[in-house]
Amino acid sequence: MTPQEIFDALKSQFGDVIIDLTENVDTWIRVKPGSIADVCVFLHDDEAMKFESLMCLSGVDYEEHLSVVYHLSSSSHRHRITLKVEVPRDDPHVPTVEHLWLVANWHEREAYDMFGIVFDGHSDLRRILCPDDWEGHPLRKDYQVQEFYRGIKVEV
Amino acid sequence: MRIEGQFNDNVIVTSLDYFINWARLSALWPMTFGLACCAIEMMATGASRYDWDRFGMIPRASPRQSDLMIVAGTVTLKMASRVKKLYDQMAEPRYVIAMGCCATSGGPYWQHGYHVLKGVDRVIPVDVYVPGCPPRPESLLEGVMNLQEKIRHQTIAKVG
Amino acid sequence: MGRYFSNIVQSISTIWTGMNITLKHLFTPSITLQYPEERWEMPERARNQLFNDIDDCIGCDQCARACPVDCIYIETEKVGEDIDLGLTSKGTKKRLKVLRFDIDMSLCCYCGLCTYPCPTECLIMTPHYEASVYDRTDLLYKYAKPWEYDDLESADASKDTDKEAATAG
Amino acid sequence: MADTDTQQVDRPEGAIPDANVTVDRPGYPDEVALEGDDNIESELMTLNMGPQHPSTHGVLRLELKTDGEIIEHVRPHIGYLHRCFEKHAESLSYPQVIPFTDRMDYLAAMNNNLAYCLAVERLLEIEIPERVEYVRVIICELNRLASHLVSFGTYGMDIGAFTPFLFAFREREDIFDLFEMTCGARMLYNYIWVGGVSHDFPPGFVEKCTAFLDKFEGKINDYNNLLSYNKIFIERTANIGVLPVDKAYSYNLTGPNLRGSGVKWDLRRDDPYSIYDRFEFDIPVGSGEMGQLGDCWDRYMVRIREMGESVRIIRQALEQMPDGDVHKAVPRNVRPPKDAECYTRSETPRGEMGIYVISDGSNVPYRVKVKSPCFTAISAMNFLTRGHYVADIIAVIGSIDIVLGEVDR
Repeated sequence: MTPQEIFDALKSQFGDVIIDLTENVDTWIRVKPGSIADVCVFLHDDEAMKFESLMCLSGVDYEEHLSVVYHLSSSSHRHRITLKVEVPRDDPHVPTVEHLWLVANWHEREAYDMFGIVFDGHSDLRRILCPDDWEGHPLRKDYQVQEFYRGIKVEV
Repeated sequence: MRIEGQFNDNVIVTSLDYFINWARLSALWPMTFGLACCAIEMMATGASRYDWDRFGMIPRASPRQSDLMIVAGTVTLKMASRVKKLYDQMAEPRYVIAMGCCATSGGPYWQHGYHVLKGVDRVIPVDVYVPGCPPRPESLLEGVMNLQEKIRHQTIAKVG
Repeated sequence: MGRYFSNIVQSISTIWTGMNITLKHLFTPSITLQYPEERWEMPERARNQLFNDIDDCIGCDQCARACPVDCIYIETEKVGEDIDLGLTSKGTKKRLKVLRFDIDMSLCCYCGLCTYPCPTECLIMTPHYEASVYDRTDLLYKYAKPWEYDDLESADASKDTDKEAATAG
Repeated sequence: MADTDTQQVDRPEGAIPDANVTVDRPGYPDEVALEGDDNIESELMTLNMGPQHPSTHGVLRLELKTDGEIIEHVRPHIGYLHRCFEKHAESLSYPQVIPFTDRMDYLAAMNNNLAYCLAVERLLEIEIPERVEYVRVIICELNRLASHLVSFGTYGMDIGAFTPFLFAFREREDIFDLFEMTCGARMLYNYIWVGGVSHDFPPGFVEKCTAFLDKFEGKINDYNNLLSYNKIFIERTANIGVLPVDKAYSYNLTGPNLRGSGVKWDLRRDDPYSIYDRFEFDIPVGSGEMGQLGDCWDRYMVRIREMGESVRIIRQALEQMPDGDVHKAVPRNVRPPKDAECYTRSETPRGEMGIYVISDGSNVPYRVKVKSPCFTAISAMNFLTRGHYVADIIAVIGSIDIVLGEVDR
């Protein structure tokens, strides 16, 4: 299926929740953050879609808002799609998709660690790359690195 | 043991020095302690072509049995306390080689690497710095020979 | 019980196969390089320690801009039109005094990106790889020779005074 | 024995959701099992493994909850080698990021260079000269050989055989000689550039490479005799860490790990990038030869067989390689269009590496995200090792062939 067909199918299934389809080298579909889990359930289970793997889940800091980007792929139908949700910077909440793809567990932890995006319903939302007592979320554009970590100077 | 200047370079101390230093430098047992890319080059140094057994170096898995710690790779802040702990577990006399730029000073990650320790000498003392990213096996061997040279000039009157 | 013995037989026979391969190596020449005595012949393109031929350097700062880790520090000073700093070996005119050209080899990532934009090809990666030191600060390589400009200035100054003396005379 | 599988033990908080799935422990005769474990109250022991451990392939820390010798739960802790690649990528211009991609998966630096360059080239929409494509394929497949050799050598060492390590590194040095004469560096190359490669092959490369391939092909058989079909090795790896296909998809395990479970999926054939569609090669898959399908031995064997296929690809590429200029398409200024983004994936020796690049129209990427195949593979550690003995963890870690530099980036 082409991204346009997937977009039409989603639009007819979910209506307003699906915002728009953008193409700029890659094609992505914007989805309202509250219903991303439902959309993913449909994409995962529907016979015509059957996205059995979540290739990548990434957080992006767009300065005015944060985004979570889902790259899905289906090896049985050989199609791919990108979903994007936008959440506010000060209180980012997205429902988790780890019950669909087990790999999402770690990807979501990484997005939490790097951007501070909270995935509601996640079973184990801890920092993954940085130590537990790290301050701040490093990949946010306004991140200021802390001066000392456990008595060790961080910067040169 | 500290012999505080009681026997300055007399014939017994110097020959004892020579013997002890020879023993120490001929069997430097490094700890198999790899962190990143340099660890692979360190493995290559221990493998067929470069074969550091020729220098009396036998990698040991435990810090208790080793004399030499080759910090091979990037030390992150999360890892720094572990490196310190491993160093503390080693028996005296112990030596440290900082292999590669990352261990020396944070290397390529010194500028934007918020999670990288800028030089392992911030947590443990380093004897020899080997530059390279990663250093060639020859460079590491040259570093080891430099360390041996350093050990050769030590004296028990100074080293406890 | 049968499985137990067959396991033993299989283990012995497979180890025998492996040992045969190892045994063959007894009769092949050793590939170990006796390093300090023998050295590997470095290829032409070998990328190890950086070296800057300061006599050819025009202080254009392109290498420092290309460096992904900012380990090259250059300080230059403009000179007046009348002062001649000489030519590089390729004939490019030097216009800047290079007061500082330091490379911190403890930060360098040996990527070679700095050597490509160099217009006079004075910054190169050499096949030289033995550079271990006891002190970290020894890895800061200083190439600039600012004292050479002192002579130049005094020479110019003396020339000027000569001129002045001539005009006055 | 079967009872302990289904027995509800106190899971640590945040145990991942499939923790209650039962796994059978194949391969162990029943007499090994504890007797009467219905009545014995068992207490879980926490055991820490790593970050400094000779067999964790780097700085991986595993927190094991064991019931005696049997693993109930594994919790991997990563991040001990988190070198902030994504932060660096946001601070440096596009070509300057390439040296840092080298340092992610340091065993297959060329493949990482290629993965990143493919993404940037797609954003720029530039056409790559024929010769460059061939050079890239040859160099990447050589690096795949080098990477699989390390995997083979260290796996042997983990299991207890030292000789394969020496053999593997001997051949690896030969590959490094080829790389060094091509680009001057031994391990981290910065060779593949956006739109081209840094140097063309030097004179004499083709002959030297062919000579190496001729020599190498015979060695694969040696490896098999030395390690793969060794009875002790088979006993340690067969039936251990069985990965069923549905879990492989759910954990998004890719590359040799997925193929070990019997799925014939290789991006080089199924979603061809570069010029891989021009070559003939097979995709080795696991077949459960020595035990269950998808066990450690299958995953290991896929790598060994892939080496043979890589040799085939290199031979074809060397034959077909046209002449040309390798710097023709290298752009002076890399400035992709504003707000363009793309996600490209390519087959590195460890699986599918995804690079997600967002551009903001400047010469610095706005965001680069790397989906590393090892990251997903290691998240399946708990599933793969649960129910096995502690010693089997080593076999599982070695068989999924992780590089911590890529897991943590």
